[in-house]
Amino acid sequence: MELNEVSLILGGAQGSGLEASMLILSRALAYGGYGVIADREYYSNITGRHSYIHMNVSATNIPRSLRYPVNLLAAMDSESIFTHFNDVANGGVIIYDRGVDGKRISDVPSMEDALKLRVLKHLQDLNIESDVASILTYLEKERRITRVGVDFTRWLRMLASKFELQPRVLSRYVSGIIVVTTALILGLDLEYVKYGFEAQFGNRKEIVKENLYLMDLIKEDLNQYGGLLQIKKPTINSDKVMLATGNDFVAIGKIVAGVRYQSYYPITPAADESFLLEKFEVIEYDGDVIGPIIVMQTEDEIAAITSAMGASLTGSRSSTATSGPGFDLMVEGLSWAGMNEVPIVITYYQRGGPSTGQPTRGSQSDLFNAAFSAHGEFARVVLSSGDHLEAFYDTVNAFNIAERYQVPVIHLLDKFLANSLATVPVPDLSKVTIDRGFTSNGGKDYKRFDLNHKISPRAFLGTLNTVMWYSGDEHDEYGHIVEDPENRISMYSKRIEKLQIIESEVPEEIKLRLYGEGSPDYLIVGWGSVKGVALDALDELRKAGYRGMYLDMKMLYPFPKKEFLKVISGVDPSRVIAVEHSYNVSISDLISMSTNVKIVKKVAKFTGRPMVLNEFVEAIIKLLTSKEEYKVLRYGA
Amino acid sequence: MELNEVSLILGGAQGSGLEASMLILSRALAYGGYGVIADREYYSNITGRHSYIHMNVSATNIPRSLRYPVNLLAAMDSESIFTHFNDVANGGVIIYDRGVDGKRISDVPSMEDALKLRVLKHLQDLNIESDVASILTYLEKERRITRVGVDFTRWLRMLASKFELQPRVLSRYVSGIIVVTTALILGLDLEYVKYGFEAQFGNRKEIVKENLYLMDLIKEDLNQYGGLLQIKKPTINSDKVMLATGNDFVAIGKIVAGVRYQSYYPITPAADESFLLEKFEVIEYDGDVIGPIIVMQTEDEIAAITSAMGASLTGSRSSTATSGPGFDLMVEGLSWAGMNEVPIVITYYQRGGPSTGQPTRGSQSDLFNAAFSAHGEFARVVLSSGDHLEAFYDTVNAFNIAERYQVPVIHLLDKFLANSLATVPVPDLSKVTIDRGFTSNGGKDYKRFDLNHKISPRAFLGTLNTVMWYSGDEHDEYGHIVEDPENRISMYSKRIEKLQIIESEVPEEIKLRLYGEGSPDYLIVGWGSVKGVALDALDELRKAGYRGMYLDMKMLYPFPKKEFLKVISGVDPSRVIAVEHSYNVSISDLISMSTNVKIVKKVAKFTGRPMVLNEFVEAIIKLLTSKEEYKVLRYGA
Amino acid sequence: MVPEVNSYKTDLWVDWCPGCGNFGILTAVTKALEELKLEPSRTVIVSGIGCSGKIAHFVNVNGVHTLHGRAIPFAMGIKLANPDLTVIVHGGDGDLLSIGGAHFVALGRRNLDVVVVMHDNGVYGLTKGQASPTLQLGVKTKSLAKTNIQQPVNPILLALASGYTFVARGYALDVNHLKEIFKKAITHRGAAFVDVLQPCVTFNDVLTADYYRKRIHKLEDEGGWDPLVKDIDDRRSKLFKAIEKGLEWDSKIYTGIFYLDNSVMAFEERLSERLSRYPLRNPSNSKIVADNSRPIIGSDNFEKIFKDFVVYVRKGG
Amino acid sequence: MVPEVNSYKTDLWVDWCPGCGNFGILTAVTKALEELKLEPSRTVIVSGIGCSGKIAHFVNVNGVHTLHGRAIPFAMGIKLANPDLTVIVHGGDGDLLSIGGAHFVALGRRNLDVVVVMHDNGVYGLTKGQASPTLQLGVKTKSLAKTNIQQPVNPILLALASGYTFVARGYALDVNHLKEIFKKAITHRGAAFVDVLQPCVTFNDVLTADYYRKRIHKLEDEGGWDPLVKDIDDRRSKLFKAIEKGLEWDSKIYTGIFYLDNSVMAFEERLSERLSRYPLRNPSNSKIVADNSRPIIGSDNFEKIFKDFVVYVRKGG
Ligand SMILES: Cc1ncc(C[n+]2csc(CCOP(=O)(O)OP(=O)(O)O)c2C)c(N)n1
Ligand SMILES: Cc1ncc(C[n+]2csc(CCOP(=O)(O)OP(=O)(O)O)c2C)c(N)n1
Ligand code: SF4
Ligand code: SF4
Ligand SMILES: [Mg+2]
Ligand SMILES: [Mg+2]
Repeated sequence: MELNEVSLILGGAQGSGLEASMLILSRALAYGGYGVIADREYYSNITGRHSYIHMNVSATNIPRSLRYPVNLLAAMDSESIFTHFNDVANGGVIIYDRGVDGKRISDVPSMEDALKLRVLKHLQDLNIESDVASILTYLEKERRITRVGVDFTRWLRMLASKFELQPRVLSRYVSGIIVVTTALILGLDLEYVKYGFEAQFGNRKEIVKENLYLMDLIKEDLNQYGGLLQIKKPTINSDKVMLATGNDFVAIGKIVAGVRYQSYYPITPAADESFLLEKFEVIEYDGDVIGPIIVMQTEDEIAAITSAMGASLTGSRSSTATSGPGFDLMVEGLSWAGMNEVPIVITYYQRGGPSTGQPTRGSQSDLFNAAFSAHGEFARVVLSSGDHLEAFYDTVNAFNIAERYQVPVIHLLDKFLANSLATVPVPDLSKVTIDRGFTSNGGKDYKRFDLNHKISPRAFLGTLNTVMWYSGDEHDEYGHIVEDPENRISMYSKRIEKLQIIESEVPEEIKLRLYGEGSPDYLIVGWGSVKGVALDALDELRKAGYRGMYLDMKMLYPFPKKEFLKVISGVDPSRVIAVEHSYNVSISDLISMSTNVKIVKKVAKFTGRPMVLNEFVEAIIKLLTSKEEYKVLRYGA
Repeated sequence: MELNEVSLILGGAQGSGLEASMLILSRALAYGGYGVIADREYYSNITGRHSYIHMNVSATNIPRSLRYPVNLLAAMDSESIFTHFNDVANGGVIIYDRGVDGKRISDVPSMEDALKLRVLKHLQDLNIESDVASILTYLEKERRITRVGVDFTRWLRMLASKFELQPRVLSRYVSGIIVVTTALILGLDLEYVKYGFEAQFGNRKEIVKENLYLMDLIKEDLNQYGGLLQIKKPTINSDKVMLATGNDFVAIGKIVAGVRYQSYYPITPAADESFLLEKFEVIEYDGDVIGPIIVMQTEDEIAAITSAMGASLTGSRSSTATSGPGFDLMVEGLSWAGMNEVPIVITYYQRGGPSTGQPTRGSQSDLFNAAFSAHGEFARVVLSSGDHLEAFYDTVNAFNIAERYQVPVIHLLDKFLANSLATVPVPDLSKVTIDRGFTSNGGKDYKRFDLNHKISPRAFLGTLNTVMWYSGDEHDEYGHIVEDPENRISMYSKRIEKLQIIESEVPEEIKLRLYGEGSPDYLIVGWGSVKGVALDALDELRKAGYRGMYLDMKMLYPFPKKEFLKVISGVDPSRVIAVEHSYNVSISDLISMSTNVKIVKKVAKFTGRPMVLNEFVEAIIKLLTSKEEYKVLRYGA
Repeated sequence: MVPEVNSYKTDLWVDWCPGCGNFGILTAVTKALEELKLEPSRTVIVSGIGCSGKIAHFVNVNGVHTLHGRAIPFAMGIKLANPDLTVIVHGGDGDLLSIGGAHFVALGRRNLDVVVVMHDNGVYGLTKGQASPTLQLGVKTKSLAKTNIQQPVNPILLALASGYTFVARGYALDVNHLKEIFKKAITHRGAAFVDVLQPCVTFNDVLTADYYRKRIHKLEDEGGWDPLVKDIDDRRSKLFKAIEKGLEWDSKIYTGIFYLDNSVMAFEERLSERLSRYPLRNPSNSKIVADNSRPIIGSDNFEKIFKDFVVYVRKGG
Repeated sequence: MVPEVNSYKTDLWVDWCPGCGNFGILTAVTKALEELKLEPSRTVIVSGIGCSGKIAHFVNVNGVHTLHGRAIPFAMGIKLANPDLTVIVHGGDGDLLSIGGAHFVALGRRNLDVVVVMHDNGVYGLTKGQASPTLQLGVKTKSLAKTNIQQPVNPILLALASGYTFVARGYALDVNHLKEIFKKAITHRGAAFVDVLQPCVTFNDVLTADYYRKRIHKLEDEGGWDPLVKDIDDRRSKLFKAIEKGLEWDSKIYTGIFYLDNSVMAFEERLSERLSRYPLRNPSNSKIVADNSRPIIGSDNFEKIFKDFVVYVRKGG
């Protein structure tokens, strides 16, 4: 039986090359015409803790969500087996290093006690010993899982002798072995894998050669397993795709939007965005140059936001990127941006809080922080993106809104999207425009905060024959401090009332999007990266006889009341379900506050792991068919 | 006609001794048995800008709000006249320095252009010249306002020659002159004033003597004006009162609560609290010592909150005090407190935002910042206080709640309360208790985050035979980092679910208080320092035939839904009015969000000046009798 | 009010206390700008929050009055984005050395071409006189309830340790001397720091004009004083001399230029090695929009630029 | 897991990269604690966020793993509130000198009796190798996309400029020497700073063990090295010597104690002059509750204590 779709996990220790495996395999699959989504789970650790890639590969469409159980587990070490064996589907495959057969759980110091104890208990219940071989034997017998034991060491030794490699560099080739073995089992054309290696290593030709040598070895040795989980020939009709993470798409969006100053203080999962921007500081292209983009690693997040505001005042599109702890430090700066009507984009990648929390895990628990932190009242905009491609367009939207309304825009993303790799259609550049808002050439009596306009014409610092003032204190039209009560009312109202203009002017598709069938018998409401799983759930639920829709709230602040109420009007309130990676499912609070619509049914997940399709669908069905109102999802190691 | 109540303004340049005038006069009045409330309005400036005291003195009760117009204006300079002449009631009195008779508005550089232009326009409309004499003549003629022109210079010269004083110190005596003159006009027994001087200057006997000399001079010269605005003999029955500001009451509350570490970074209007605490670092009393209280001026607000958390871990009651910009910087620390269940009190004095805003003016625009800033989800408590006495009790409550539930507590006050001076009953200490919560003596296998309890027993750093760990990362029961998803669910839920315990356990009187008559035909909802004006408005409105109640929301987060809904249930929703010193009247949003009750009628003020009775009453009547939903108040210079 | 464009002073009322040292700083800075003939529209004063911070409003060039402690990073963003601008930071001693300490050090490390002027009055003026980081240990000014128990930090030494390549001290009441220092600081290419001793007449009754009058000596008046680093080998010895003079306090307080090193590349120069056409082409003047409000990266060049992310699916299959 | 109370190491798995210099620091610190026989319950390790910050979990004394850059102020609160505790801060070079720069300077100014150990690896380890404030200008480690264009700050000089009274440098791979430095730092009364050169094997391929092996010299091995300030007059000369040695880098890198001054009062001592019974009576042990959960200030003494705020209304009237 050929499979339309394959779910798989690649597991191993942090630092052992899993990310490379993910990239090479995904490139190979993309080249072959498959759709891929890959989530990367890792500890806040550089070397040694357990890390894994959870992938979904499809021959028929671009996958939007992850699934359990998986068809294949490729384990670089015993910990991967102990951690994930239970997640392999009956009839699935486990690739592993035969050398770890004798390893027991107690031999693995890097595993956390909580997990160890849980797995030991489970094994005890099943009456199995806690070593790799026993587990695999059990799986083979009871659950028809094929174990593909391979001999890493032998291959590496052969590679070493062939290319005269030092022993200490050999571990780098494990990622390739994992890819090739997996590709074999999926019955992929190994040309795709070759492409994967070439694309990954570029002009480091030697490495490609070495990996191809390994490929031949493996092909020979594992011939019998070829196509064990044969995936269908792809039927997705597209001649090119982009393969990138959420971080990448935001960075690319910023470049297209014309960002010229990006500040950052390193923090997971935001730093990779700046790392990519650094590579594109100056784009030499057809004899011309695009840029420069100054990418500044500042001394802290306070300097990140304040320097970006400084850059913005000179007329350069400016942004910064951070996650929760860093955003907290930017809050005072945000308030200055509000007071001085500074266009600036803050890309905010949520991770698990509070405090340092789970720094490498995902969450959506910062909505209220983004929307309401900072003292005083002022206009800001909070945008969210449901997937990689949206992240690209929304990045451009964020700059346009920031400049058009002269407000700080917070683009709220999360670790799931930031770190997951996906095949995505190439953005349609003909849909992208740049709106720099109401600018001015200044002049002798220039007033930066001219009250004759709802949004004052903006001249930049450095404009000829023009001087202007900015102040965090309440100010007059020139920007000079004034405490007069009547001036206060005018300035204060002007600044806040931009929210109404924004609410009325921003196009509906930036505010929210509705998916699924008309006159639904249930409605899921969410935002950000739950979109993928929600859309896939609609499909699954349709098969089970439920007609549903998904409402993706994209502009979270100011909240698009009118449009929301229009959507919600036809739906039975008891059949509306809010979903979020948090405990509180705060989107429902935001909705109550903004529209007085109370959503009582909620799906929450706050383990730091993404919602996967099966648990999501189950939860929705439960909520639709019972009195239960709140489901907490907990799947995923 | 003797007056039950007198409103007055003392005006002058910042730095010219107005605060001393306020204190001496208030002490005199308190000693005489009168009730006093005095608001202090000043620029963000050290010397020279216009500053004034707005006071309400009552013979019959302790006044709770300010009123316009005032009966008396005591002007130290011409700017005070230009700024306030329009606020003096018909039949009122203006005390002023005859030396400024010829001053024109254009001669006053410290006045802001906006105000100058407005006053000039007004004078033009009235067809008066823009000099002091013309204005006073007009007021005398058209509005029966008596001008009491005095000769500061002559008195000061006499004082100087009598006591052989340097010319440069003479300006210090102007505050006394203002007090005595005012007292004369109110027909006060000058013994009270003598008491005022003595209480103010304590053992600086020479200064008292000099001021008493001046008093005699003035009495002689101004005999004719004695009792011009005769205030009634007081009928308030109390043999002692406290006379202090909101800052003072919080500091005193902290001392009683047992604060042992207070950190601060100077900021208006919070710093005065720490300044007072510094004076009480060690209280020597009856041979014993209370304290020490360590009052640390830290390098910034980040160090303020983090060092206070450090101190708290050792078991000492710890707090910090700040206002908006400083709170913004504390937000990351707050999140650590949430994660590590650290009892800590943050006294948060709101001022005008956003950014530096109006640093010396009042506001209530930071409710959402207090309730929702910081990334991630965790339990916190936000308390507010309606008046000076509440501020005292609530300070103690804040520490008790912080320790009982092991949460950060934000005590939300504002500049109005912080800087206003009032006569207040002496707190009833028999009502005060100390609750240190669930503590532990630790021991060999101590688990700081023991999951066997909803609130884990707390041992302090330094406890014998006990070691413990804290971490901002998600942790196990010992406090060690753990990323396990199941542990995550337990720990995360435990922390957040404390909110439910708090909501159910905290006594109703800490959550909210209801004032006024049962089955009202309208209900005002507010929090914090609007209480005074709201209560006085109930009385005024009763006279006009409206039966109303005021609901003072004291615990703002977690929001006491049940109790609120009980109160609101009997009231016609269209007759509920939310009031707040902000644009958004955010309490109504908080209510929508928490209870889905939508309050559509709102009274807002955001000039930085406090709501005064007359405009407040007018606005309520307007909202009750028309379709209007939103009233912006704007009274006060 | 409309500022007089011909003057380097705005016509706002200056609301410092009469006699405040800040008036001297204001005069010195406006004179320096005037003598250097700096174009007001190409000059920016970036200030923090404090009495000192208000200066941005009193000078008739662009003024950015920022947040307490954050003038330096604001200035950095402005300067990097538009390197044509002359950027001068004004901050208080609390602003720059207490809450802003990390930025103060970071700017030195970058040697960005910005001047930092510190209004050094030993107190937190605008919040009514608390001790600032430069107030000596054991001092009790009239505004303090208790004696100061924190040691002072020596701004000259801290600036040198941080890497500033121009380090000077001036005195607010010696306007001409201060003006000359400002001029040199502004024309210096790299991070310049000027510690300005500024009597606060309202709160600091210890560091008064009288106090300073008795102690201030000009470095120039010391025979043979030369703060200029001649070459890399000279650096160490000039640094030590600067530290030595900078640490003097009790009996002699030196003003003048302590250290001047032109041999360290300014940050903009380092950037220009990396960004070929910088600073000529820079964030504030480089193009981002093509015709019809389109980004300059369009359908035609997008795939080429981001080729590493594009996968062309294999033909047939 | 339950820590073994008999050991100064917890039995947690140490998740640093194999070969990381942090292992040496961990061993040195546990040995120092052991040799000083410090009571685990009276000892606190306060750490920041970074690879370095995890150390708080690996030592079997109280551990407070705080926020990035904020270990110093946390430690200050702990120490001031309970001065009986031995408080040791561990932080990364990014943690202490970049985001935490202002606190680093402030602690020096206070000379509070806390030890600060800086894990100096030239990179931001836990965020995958960005340049830290101690990385030299022009260096490109393998983890950087571009050459580092920020100057390094010299931690020894910065510590001296800030006022630390014990300033030393150790090397993570010379565990015994480092341990001895730690012991002296811990027993020193006042703010102590130890800059520990710590190879990061994963991200820093420039500052490697090999790099250090060739350059490190012990100050003790220099004839007649004596960092101790004998009296106030000796301070200046010792400071200069410390600076001189501290600045050496390219060919020789010194380890050992650069500066040691016992003549400056520790902050706790200054406080005790102000708070009569401190540190014996302190925030963590002073009474706040009387019987029946009443505050110790009650109806009987409230008015006396706050008499300045009470007005007794005149009799009759
Ligand atoms: C984040 C923050 N904290 C505190 C304040 C309050 N504040 C205003 S001015 C000032 C200090 C002023 O001292 P300094 O920087 O020395 O300037 P000076 O007034 O002496 O010129 C402070 C702490 C603020 N504005 N922002
Ligand atoms: C406010 C904040 N910003 C950023 C981070 C992300 N972060 C974690 S560790 C780290 C730096 C680590 O470098 P260093 O302090 O040198 O410690 P090392 O890992 O090298 O020991 C950063 C920036 C954070 N945790 N908090
Ligand atoms: S308080 Fe001091 S620094 Fe501020 S204006 Fe007055 S004299 Fe100047
Ligand atoms: S990344 Fe570097 S500092 Fe961090 S554990 Fe690994 S080797 Fe050590
Ligand atoms: Mg100052
Ligand atoms: Mg480091």
